[in-house]
Amino acid sequence: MPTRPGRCTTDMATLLWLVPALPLLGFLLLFLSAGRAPRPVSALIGVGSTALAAVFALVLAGWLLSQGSGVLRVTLWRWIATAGLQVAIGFQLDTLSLVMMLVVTFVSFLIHLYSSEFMQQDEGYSRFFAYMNLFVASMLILVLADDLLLLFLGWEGVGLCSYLLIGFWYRNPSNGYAARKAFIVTRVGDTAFMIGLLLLATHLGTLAIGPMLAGAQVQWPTGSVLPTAAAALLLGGAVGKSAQLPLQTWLPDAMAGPTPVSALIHAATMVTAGVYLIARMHALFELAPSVLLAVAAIGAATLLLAAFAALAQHDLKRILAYSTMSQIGYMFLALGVGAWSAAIFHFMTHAFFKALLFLAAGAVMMRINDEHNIFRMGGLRRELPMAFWSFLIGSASLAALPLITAGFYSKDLILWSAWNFRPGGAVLWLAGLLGALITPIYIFRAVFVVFFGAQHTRPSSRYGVRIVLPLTVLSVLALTAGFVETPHALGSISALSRLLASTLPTRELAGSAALQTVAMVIAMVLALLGIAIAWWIYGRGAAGALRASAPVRALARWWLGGWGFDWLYDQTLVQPFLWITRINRADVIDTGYGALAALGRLANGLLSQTEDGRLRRYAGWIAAGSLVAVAVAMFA
Amino acid sequence: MPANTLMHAWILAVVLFGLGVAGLLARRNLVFMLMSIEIMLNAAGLAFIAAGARWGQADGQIMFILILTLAAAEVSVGLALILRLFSGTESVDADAARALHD
Amino acid sequence: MMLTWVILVPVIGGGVAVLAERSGTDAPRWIALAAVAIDLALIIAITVTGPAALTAASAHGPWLAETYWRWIPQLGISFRLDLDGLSLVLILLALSLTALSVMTSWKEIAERVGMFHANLLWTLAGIVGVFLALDLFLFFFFWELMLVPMYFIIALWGHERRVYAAIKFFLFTQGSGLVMLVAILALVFIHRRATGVLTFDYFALRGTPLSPRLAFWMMLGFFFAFAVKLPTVPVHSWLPDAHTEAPTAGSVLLAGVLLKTGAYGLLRFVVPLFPQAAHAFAPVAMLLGAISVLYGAALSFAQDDMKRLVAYSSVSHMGFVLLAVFAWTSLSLHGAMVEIVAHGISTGALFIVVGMLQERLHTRDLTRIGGLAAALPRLSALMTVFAIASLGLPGLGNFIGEFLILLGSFSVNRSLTIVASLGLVAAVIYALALIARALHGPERIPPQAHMPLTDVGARETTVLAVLSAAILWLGVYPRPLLDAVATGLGALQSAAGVTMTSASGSGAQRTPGSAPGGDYSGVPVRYSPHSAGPAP
Amino acid sequence: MRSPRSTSGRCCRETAAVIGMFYLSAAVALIATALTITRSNAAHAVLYLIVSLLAVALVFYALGAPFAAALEVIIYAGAIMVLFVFVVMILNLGAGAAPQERNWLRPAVWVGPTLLAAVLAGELLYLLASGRFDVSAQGSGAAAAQLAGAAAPTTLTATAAAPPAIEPKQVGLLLFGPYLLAVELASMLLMAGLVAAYHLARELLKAPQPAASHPRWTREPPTRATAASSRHTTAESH
Repeated sequence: MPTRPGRCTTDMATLLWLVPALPLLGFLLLFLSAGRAPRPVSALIGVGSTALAAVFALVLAGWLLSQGSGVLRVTLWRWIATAGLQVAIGFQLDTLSLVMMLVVTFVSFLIHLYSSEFMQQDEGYSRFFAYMNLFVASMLILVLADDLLLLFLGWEGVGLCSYLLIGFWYRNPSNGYAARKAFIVTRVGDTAFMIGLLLLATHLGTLAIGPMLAGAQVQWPTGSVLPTAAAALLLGGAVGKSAQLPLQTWLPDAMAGPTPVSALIHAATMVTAGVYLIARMHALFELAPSVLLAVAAIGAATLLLAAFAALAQHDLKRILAYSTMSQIGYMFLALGVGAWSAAIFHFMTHAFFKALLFLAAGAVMMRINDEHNIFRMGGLRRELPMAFWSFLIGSASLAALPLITAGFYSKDLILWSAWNFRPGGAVLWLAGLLGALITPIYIFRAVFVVFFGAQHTRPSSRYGVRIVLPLTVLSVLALTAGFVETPHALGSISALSRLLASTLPTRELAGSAALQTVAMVIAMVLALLGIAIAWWIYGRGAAGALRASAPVRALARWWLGGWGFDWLYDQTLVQPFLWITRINRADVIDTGYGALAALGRLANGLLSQTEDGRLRRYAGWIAAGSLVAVAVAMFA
Repeated sequence: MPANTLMHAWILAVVLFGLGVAGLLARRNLVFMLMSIEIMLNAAGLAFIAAGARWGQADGQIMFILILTLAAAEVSVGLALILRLFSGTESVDADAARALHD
Repeated sequence: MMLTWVILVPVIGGGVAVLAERSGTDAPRWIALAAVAIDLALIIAITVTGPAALTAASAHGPWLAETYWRWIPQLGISFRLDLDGLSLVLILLALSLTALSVMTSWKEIAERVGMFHANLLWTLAGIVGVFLALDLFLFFFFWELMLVPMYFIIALWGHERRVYAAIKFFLFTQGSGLVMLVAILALVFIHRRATGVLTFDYFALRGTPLSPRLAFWMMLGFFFAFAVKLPTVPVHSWLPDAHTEAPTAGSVLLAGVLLKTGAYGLLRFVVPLFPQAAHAFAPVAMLLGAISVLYGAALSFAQDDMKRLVAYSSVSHMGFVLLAVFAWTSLSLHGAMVEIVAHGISTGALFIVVGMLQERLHTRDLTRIGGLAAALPRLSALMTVFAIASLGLPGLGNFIGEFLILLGSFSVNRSLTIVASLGLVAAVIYALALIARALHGPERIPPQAHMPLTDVGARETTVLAVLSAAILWLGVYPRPLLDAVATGLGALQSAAGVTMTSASGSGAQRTPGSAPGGDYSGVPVRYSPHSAGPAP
Repeated sequence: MRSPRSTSGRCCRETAAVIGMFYLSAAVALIATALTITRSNAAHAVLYLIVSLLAVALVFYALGAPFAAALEVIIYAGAIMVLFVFVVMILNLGAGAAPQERNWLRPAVWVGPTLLAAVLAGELLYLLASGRFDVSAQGSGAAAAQLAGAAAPTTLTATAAAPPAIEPKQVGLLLFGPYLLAVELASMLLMAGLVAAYHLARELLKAPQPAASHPRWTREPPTRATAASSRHTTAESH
């Protein structure tokens, strides 16, 4: 639907490219000031830029919604203009990128506000805000890009920022190792994404998302080799960035970064970039049903793997990391079964309650001098009520506590969509259901262990307003955000799906409303059952014998290591690479040339032996030589 | 001069040359070595003369004359060297002069 | 006529620098900068006024300026210099990197300053000559000329094993140069036998009718010389030593520009002169390129010496360029040019940063240093920028180059392109290894460092700021560079005639036997190939 | 160029005598040479060599090269061998050094050289016999006939007249004709030999330095070290 030309469209267009430009400007200011700016100024720039971006986003949202389902496009300049490829730096705002932009700007504003107090004692204050602003800018570029290459720029930009922020406290080598691991593993995915780009650009001539997808639908028959290959490669990129099987080992280690980083990057925004990519390229994925099935399968497998792994973690942040991996598994499941808007809906709710959980966890740890191990915390609900209540709300939303939490609505929609997916829907639904059971167990295990039971640590003082405000706002959102999309039985509001209908195809769900209610009730019962189990085991400390038994402890250790994937990759990829590079450090080809030179010296040594001053030996050699010469004359 | 006599002349030259080489290699006394070289040169001259006779051209003799001059120059220098060596190492042993090589 | 001055100015500058040494150690530095500045002004003047000076017929060709004299008519050797978009970009890169390297070695080079700057300028003259010469003999003349001063720079002002490195550098390049000479002479004689005209002129020789087997061997002769210079894997081992032992200015010039003469040679001489042979040889060359990418990266990761690490990364980056040249599509060639400029900037900057670190710490050994980010915040930030540029982060120059190369060669050889794109992952590994081992982790400063560690001063910051601005500008707005080389590359592609690719790529199939050089529109009218023959 | 004088009448008698002389002198030469290289007494060896040279001179004469024969006698036997005799006398190599020679010449020493010389001679003989070079009469070739003028019969049969002797005049003409350059070179060679011999031997003719007193060859040879050092000093001084 062409946008109506008019003065207000052009202001909106300028507003559109201002949204990513502001954090970028913030980054430049902080980077060029190179740490000389005083803390309040850095905080002001950091938080201010994201706040302004959030405001502009809201204004844009208001305008776009008033436009009906229009698309706002702005092109800044032509990036690459050679014979074979035309790429422009331009942003487009449709309902999908609007939702993403709103969530990204809003959540990052809250997290920036939180971290302005959380990082108060840290000496790299302005450096932190510089990287955070660069991250928000890259994420916005990724979300708003209308050309796949520009999306790839944002894609790599967020990867870089995640590297810089995970390794923020660079003095500790293990942080550096975790940061490098994150960047390299995501880079493997990015390379697959790049090859996908090459394939698309070569065969479809352009990388601009709209025309390219249109061209693909025209040229490529559904299910043929090219779209399947391209979709698989893009899936590779998405799997890398969203920490899904098989490139998921970097996310748990990424918790080495400061908590606001984990909250923003490794919970709310970056890890969902893969989900956005698949949603944005849904037309291509629809041309490759086998890949869509793979997406669903990967989602289901990852959500189970991560859920069980979260059960065995001691570190509070690693529990949340595995939980993020699991929830993104749900989003992939939704994408796989074609419920595009359900995935985005879950992305939104997940962004809120997972950010809330991380910030609450950060608030807790901040007060008990950075103790991560949950078994060394305990009974903190009286000393840290604010952290307790926000963590509790977050956990409830994560566990999909029926009716009152946002998580319930979004997860239920996904489960319902999975139920309706014809080939293999049942299996996916069961996997989702099992995940829905395990999730409350592991999160309430953390709740009961950390906030209930015997008190181990003496937390110190209260929280400032810059921590309380984000926590409260996120808590409210974690509870209310679900009401934009409710199932039939509960008022069948479908605001979000109608909003997204213009960009994402909708699928009428075959099942009747009654069937949906039945499925919903099953999910409710499971959620409550999970919480009960968690309370029974960890609240009252029951089944101690079972937990201490050898097989359970072995299983726990296996799950602690993330089902052994780390060990597997280390043995099969990392060690061989290190071994090969170490033995070839002196470059075997170079030693080859060295050997050549040594040969020369050896020959010189031998020949100079013959010149030893004995005349008769010379005469003998001359005679022998002439003899040979004559012999040659004889036969030649 | 019948052809086979010329052939015998060449055979003579070759044998003389062979003796010269044997003498050169066998003797350790520098003077004897020089003499053997003279024998070899002479054999070569003989071969040239025989060739000249065979084709009736004087070239052979001219080559012989050149060989003569060569031999003369060579002997003079050789013997001077031998005397010089002798004054140094008191012996005409070819191997005694090994120190000269480096 | 002006083009000869572009070469003469550095030569004269060098001479003056040597003389000026007596009047103060800083005088040669200023003279060197002045010489480069004059040269820059000259080249810009030529580009602006150039086309008008040419006669109308050649104006529409890619040629911006042209100088032509009969040098040795008996042998058909002419002093022919031609400037097109390709050479212009490379010369500008060479001039700017020389200026920057002079500025960085302000404190580093203390003894025999005049001689050092003379050698620097003479190398520059040789390089500019290589980029301009279009007479094969003149090209070879400059090709050998630029080695000698670089040899002295490495041998006299280098670090520990400088003599070994200098000799190795010279042997490798000189030896391969001779192979090229054989190929040049063979081409000239065959051309003479075929057309009766003895000439070394590039345009005339381009059309010589050659039997495929002969063309293949001659192409191989040229390719070997340029592959050693590029460098490509089997013949690359002179590079790490030469770079490690050269002074900062030497390394910057070596990495920034000398490697590019190899790439320029491939573009200008190998494929256009022997299109069919190059097409037949393309799979092997692209395989070598892909191997260079991975092998260079794997080795770069394993090094302990910072300069060796960066040197091997150059091998990896140049592997991409080789892949691009033999893919010979318009995309990959544009990508190659961007990669050349971007590599010149990012690797040159990395060498400058490593030089600064060595000035402060007196060591390049990564096992003995660590955690410098705290002590040298600004230098670490800039080093991180350039390391990230060299790993090909989008938004910085290298990515544009690498992406266009991969895109261009994807349509030609899919599997090799995928193998080469693994190089992106390998690039991350060695770039992050460099940052982690040098900047992060617990602070370790070697005893011989002169404490307290002072962060980058004004001079150093301006140099690095200029470079980082350049690499960012190239990454965000590469169009001026792409447009500058477009006509030059287009002309090369049409000259080569042979379409290497099925998909894109222009030019109809042209049998080698067609009229020598005449059909190429770009040839200036004043010069006609036949008149350039030997004097009657 | 006057054709050489060879009337058919006197040819056969003369030829038989000449051929007889040739074989006799050849035998003498062989024996003398063999003895030269096997004698342990240098003086005897030199004399045997002189005999061998004279024999070869006779062979030259038999082969129709009277000028060469004369030269051989004058220069080779005359001048060069006289030099040898001088040196042998100077170095007192005659009987005095014989025992030294004898232990240097143990039979075992002869094995290698004779084997080598035999193989070399064998190869040369094989080459001669292989007919590669038109040595045989049939291949007289036009050159011989043409050069030798009408007189030489076209085929040299076994009983043909002795090859026309090549007059010194002919040799002289050729020598200063095309070979003029060679003559100049030869003269330069001789000059070089002269200078070298004078320069090297000058040292010995000078008044005896303290280290190099005249009767030194009868004295007990000085220890190697002092000899070397003395030699060095002498080397530097001149």
